[in-house]
Amino acid sequence: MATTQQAEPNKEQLLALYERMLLIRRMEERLRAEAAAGSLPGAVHLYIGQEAVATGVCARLQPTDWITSTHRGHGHFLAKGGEPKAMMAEIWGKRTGICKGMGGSMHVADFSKGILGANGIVGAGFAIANGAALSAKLHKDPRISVAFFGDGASNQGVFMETLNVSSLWQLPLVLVCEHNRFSEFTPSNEVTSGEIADRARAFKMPTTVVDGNDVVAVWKAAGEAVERARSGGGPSFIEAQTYRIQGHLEAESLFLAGGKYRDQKEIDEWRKRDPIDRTAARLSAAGVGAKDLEAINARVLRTVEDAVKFAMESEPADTELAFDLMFSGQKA
Amino acid sequence: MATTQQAEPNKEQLLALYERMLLIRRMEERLRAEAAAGSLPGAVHLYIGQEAVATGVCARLQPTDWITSTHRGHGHFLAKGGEPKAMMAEIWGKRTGICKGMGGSMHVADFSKGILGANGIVGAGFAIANGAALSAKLHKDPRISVAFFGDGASNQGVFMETLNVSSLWQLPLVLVCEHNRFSEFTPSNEVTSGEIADRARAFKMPTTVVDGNDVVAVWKAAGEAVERARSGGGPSFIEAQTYRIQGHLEAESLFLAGGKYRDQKEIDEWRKRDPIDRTAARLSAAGVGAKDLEAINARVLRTVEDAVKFAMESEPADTELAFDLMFSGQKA
Amino acid sequence: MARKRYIQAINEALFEEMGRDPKVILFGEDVELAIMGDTRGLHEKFGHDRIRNTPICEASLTGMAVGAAAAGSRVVLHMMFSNFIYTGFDAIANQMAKLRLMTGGQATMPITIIAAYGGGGSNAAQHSDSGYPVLLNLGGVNVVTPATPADAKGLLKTAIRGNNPTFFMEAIGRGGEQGEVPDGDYTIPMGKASVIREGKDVTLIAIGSMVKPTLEAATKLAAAGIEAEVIDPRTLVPLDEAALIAGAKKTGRVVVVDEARDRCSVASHIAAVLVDKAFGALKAPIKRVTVPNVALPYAPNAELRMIPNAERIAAVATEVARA
Amino acid sequence: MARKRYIQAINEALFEEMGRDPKVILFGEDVELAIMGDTRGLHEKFGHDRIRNTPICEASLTGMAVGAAAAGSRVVLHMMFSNFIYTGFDAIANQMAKLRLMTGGQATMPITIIAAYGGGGSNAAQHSDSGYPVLLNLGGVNVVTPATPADAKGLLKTAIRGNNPTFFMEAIGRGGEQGEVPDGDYTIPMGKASVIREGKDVTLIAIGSMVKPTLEAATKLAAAGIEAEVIDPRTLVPLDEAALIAGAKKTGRVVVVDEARDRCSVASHIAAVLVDKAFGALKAPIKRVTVPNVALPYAPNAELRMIPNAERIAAVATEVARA
Ligand SMILES: Cc1ncc(C[n+]2csc(CCOP(=O)(O)OP(=O)(O)O)c2C)c(N)n1
Ligand SMILES: Cc1ncc(C[n+]2csc(CCOP(=O)(O)OP(=O)(O)O)c2C)c(N)n1
Ligand SMILES: [Mg+2]
Ligand SMILES: [Mg+2]
Repeated sequence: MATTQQAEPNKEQLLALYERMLLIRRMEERLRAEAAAGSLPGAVHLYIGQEAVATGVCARLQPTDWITSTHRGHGHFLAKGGEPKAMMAEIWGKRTGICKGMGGSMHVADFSKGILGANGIVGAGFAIANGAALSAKLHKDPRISVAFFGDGASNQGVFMETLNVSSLWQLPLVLVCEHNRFSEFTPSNEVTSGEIADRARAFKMPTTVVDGNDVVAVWKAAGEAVERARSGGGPSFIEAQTYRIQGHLEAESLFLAGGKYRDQKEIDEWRKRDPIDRTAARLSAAGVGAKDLEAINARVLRTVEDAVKFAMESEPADTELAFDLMFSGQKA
Repeated sequence: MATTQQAEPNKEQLLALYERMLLIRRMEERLRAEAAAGSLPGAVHLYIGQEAVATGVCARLQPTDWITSTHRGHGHFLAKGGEPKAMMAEIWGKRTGICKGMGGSMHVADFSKGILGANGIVGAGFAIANGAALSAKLHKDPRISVAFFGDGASNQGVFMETLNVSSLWQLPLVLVCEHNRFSEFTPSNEVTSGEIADRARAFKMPTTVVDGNDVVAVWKAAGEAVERARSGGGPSFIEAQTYRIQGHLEAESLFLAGGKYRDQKEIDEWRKRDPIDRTAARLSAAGVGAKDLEAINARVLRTVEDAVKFAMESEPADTELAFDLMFSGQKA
Repeated sequence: MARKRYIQAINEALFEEMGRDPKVILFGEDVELAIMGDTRGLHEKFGHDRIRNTPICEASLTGMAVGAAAAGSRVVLHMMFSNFIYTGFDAIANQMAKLRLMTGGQATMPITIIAAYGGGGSNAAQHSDSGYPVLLNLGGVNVVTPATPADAKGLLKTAIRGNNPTFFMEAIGRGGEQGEVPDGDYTIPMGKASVIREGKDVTLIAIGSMVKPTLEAATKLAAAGIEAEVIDPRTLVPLDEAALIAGAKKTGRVVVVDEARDRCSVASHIAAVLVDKAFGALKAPIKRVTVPNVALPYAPNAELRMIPNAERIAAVATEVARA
Repeated sequence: MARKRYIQAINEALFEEMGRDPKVILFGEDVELAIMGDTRGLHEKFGHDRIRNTPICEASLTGMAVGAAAAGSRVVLHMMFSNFIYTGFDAIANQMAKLRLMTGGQATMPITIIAAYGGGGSNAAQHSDSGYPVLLNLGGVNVVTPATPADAKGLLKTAIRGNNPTFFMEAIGRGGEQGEVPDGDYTIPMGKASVIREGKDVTLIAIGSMVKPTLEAATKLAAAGIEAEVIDPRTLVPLDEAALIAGAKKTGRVVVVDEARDRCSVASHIAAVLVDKAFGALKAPIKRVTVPNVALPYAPNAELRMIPNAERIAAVATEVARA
């Protein structure tokens, strides 16, 4: 794990960032295909195009640090070290899933790795991450907490409440807004007044706006914010500007029934700023050969293959488990 | 009613402002005495020392404009033209009360005068006022809407949601923060990070911070904001800096059981900035004689006397009415 | 009469009521391109001053509905999933349900809140609650649970024309299903249950999404020689107690079917009403077929195991009929 | 044993549990100077890292409780009035009550939420709800309603030591009342009802604040020759169904007394459980004595008319005993 003071990721670190982003991408490309084939039980919200955000931020965290995620949470789960097999099994609704098939895509979580979970309630992660940060501060626990959330979630009042409480008490919290331009089928500017970053500035919170498709830029901004939180400097806000390449959810067109909310041209423009391609270019410039990149890709594809195979071959979820899980040591 | 462009209130207007503030003061001094005597059924939260805010703002409104108020709502009710008799009868829990005794001090409302009500839920007025403003805008209705709220309420997320929605849609809304330094027994700075006004500025909302104990300053700031809202210029934010002279609620000491959260010295300091005394001084300077001021005081005291007499002599509330009131045209 | 889908019937009601009364406005998250389908086409037809997408801020949306209604609008607020009612619960429980009483009757709130409820789609626990029992306990809000396209259209019109806050609960599993819908303008009264099937052996009271599996169960029961009466309350507040009591007295044997979680469910309340007011006629225990006291799991097998289906309903009904 | 006030017993439990376990933290609005009395003195004793005043932001407080618990704290969150539970309802209903299931059991949430409920003080509709029925329907949270100082202390200790979200509902009208409290450390188990009075003619099941008027009613009934059994469930989730069923079978005549609004109340649910599981023993209708389906008015006469009292309880019990 890099010390957060470091200015630039070194080649090994950049390779690690690249491989993690590629893993997220390939996992989701597979999920996209499986969703299209109708082999997934529930809906999936894909992170394709936004991989640099989760990857750049989580690379600066300790395994014991906490993150809260969103309904679009596969990337955060994998970036924080979540198990590909356990994630796929969860999405397939199997008992070997990380949540035993009880949560699915919108709830992948691994508390043992500080992943407090994807969440189906937009804005829910703010207070959960803030509460974890409060607990750490009160108990002199060195861990810090990161909340990933969307531009749409920034319109939930709990966002302001979290800005107030965390800056008031100088909690070890990093707020990462993934501004991907949309909230479901609504362009962000149609529902968001002013600059989201200004909302954090109003609390005198250290604030950075970065290119969310540049993993190095994210890595740097996150490094400073994490260091600040870890050293008692209080919360920070990062807005990562990116773009949602996929629909809000797969099979979006069924919901749109011919309706349109963006142009293909815009999507194509953003494809040119693909965070993974840009990192590949950086690596080539740094002397990493095409063969090495191909090897990484092959390794990643094997991981995906194994994860899907594991998910498909696993036993279905336990239909009676819910009664034991609602409470700790108490039957529902 | 003054046209809002006017720079300074003329003498008649200043006299009217003075009399309205004095009415609020004398009404509440009486309520303070009655509460101490144990003759009121429920708790009362007094506005003593803050009269200039409601009075200065409401003087710039049309009778048909809407206001939403707080648990500390007597001043807003009276400033917007609410009936003293109907208010006292309500606080005494009588059927002649403005809410037929069903609401009490924390719920005084007169929809016929645009008073959408005092409210026992801190922060509730934001969305109600915002919704009224939305309705006006959508139906090309010239009315505007004003939300009065405290510094403590500014920490509720609905505040930010209201800033976002109202500035996004340029709604005819005026947000008036009555910063009286406390939230119950907690000094504002212990629970509020940064400047409340900056939260509004983050949405590029026109924002003014005024001396809330100077009725003319409030009158001027409100005039501009009301004019802006009326003319389609969208929402404004006003922070009126004032001070809560009384306890959070009467008989506060019973709750504090010896605890302290502020010094008597501080209270005495603020008493010197009493908005009513300052207006009296202004009037004297403008040539209004002591006799004239005494006459106003006498008139106001008669109004209070009549209102209390009316309240005391009125019939108790109807015990069966609630069944008819829960729904319109439907028994509960 | 024409066959229409449930969602389509709702969409028609919205078109007709917005066309009928310019005071009707509709807002919510993603209502313009209609993520839930029911508001499709309204934006093109009525424009931005009548229907618009809001930011994600449920706590404000419910409060704004109160303010807009107080200002003279007839509000239709779309909350998307019933779980998001919890997110906007404060203004529902503390304002909408109480403001009329607290103001001595001054506040009139013509507000219709649409929300989709129920499981079966592997949407997991935060998108599958049948969240209406909590609304019933609030006292001041009406709740309707149409089970068919015809009832959906008629009850939505009644809700929009009415002067009280009314939750229009959309059965998510029924959205695509077809049914006969009367032509032209019609409404369905509040507080009027419908007896969908006549029977002398056992009375099945089914709520909203549970009407369909209950009718399937009744068919199975008939094959086994048990004639089931099936009653759909249609509106939960106000509740047609008279019809339910009559139904209970007719057979003396009652099963209540509800997709809500069991504890403090509507099924519980109906059973309580009947043991109070139809006691003398009861010949057997009143049984509830509900979702157990768990949040719905994501995995299809684990989720479906929790939701009442024709088999479970028929089994319980047989037990009650034979008791 | 020593006589102590209800609020004092709660205060003692907080002192003892915070002293016992450094992981226990307490936060809420105005808990330092203790606007509700129950947290008085804790700040001086334990300091700002263990107990602190929060800004007014209920929607965050409930969510923060979840996060702090996930991070290893034992959280006590004070919500002041039960109506404010509605303000923080989203994280209660969508997170607290579901997170453990959704994460396959990974989330453990040692959270105790304190809230004062009930009327009688002319606090008006937004400060007088008995808001626990909505919590019962959520499935994943425990709810306790202590009626005496002794139960309050014992149940609060159990809640704080437990590993599940537990709502500790404080009967606002009981705060100043005295009762015998055992000396030293003791806890009261979840899911264990207490039979407060033995009787053969009618069984009165009373919840929280209603235990006192129910006991007064029992005395009146005795004078009229009716021996009432009085049972206090003490914890609503988990609910001691066995004790309630036994109580129902003992007399065959049941009245349930609850300060919550009637529709989908706990009284409704208990009646439903009994008509299902004690049907054979029932000799009369099960009656509910509850707050009608209205918000509580402010005026004392209008408010008290809505809240069950000894007279009303005795009258209904007599009717059931004689039926
Ligand atoms: C409380 C709540 N309201 C509404 C929704 C429905 N919903 C799911 S995702 C979404 C848009 C979120 O936008 P954003 O926060 O920008 O995240 P993105 O989808 O762009 O990653 C909405 C409205 C929800 N899940 N929860
Ligand atoms: C939702 C909600 N939370 C908490 C309370 C309890 N409460 C009543 S007044 C108050 C303080 C309000 O402070 P502020 O907004 O500054 O108004 P002020 O009393 O100073 O006029 C609190 C916490 C409440 N009534 N509603
Ligand atoms: Mg987005
Ligand atoms: Mg204040």
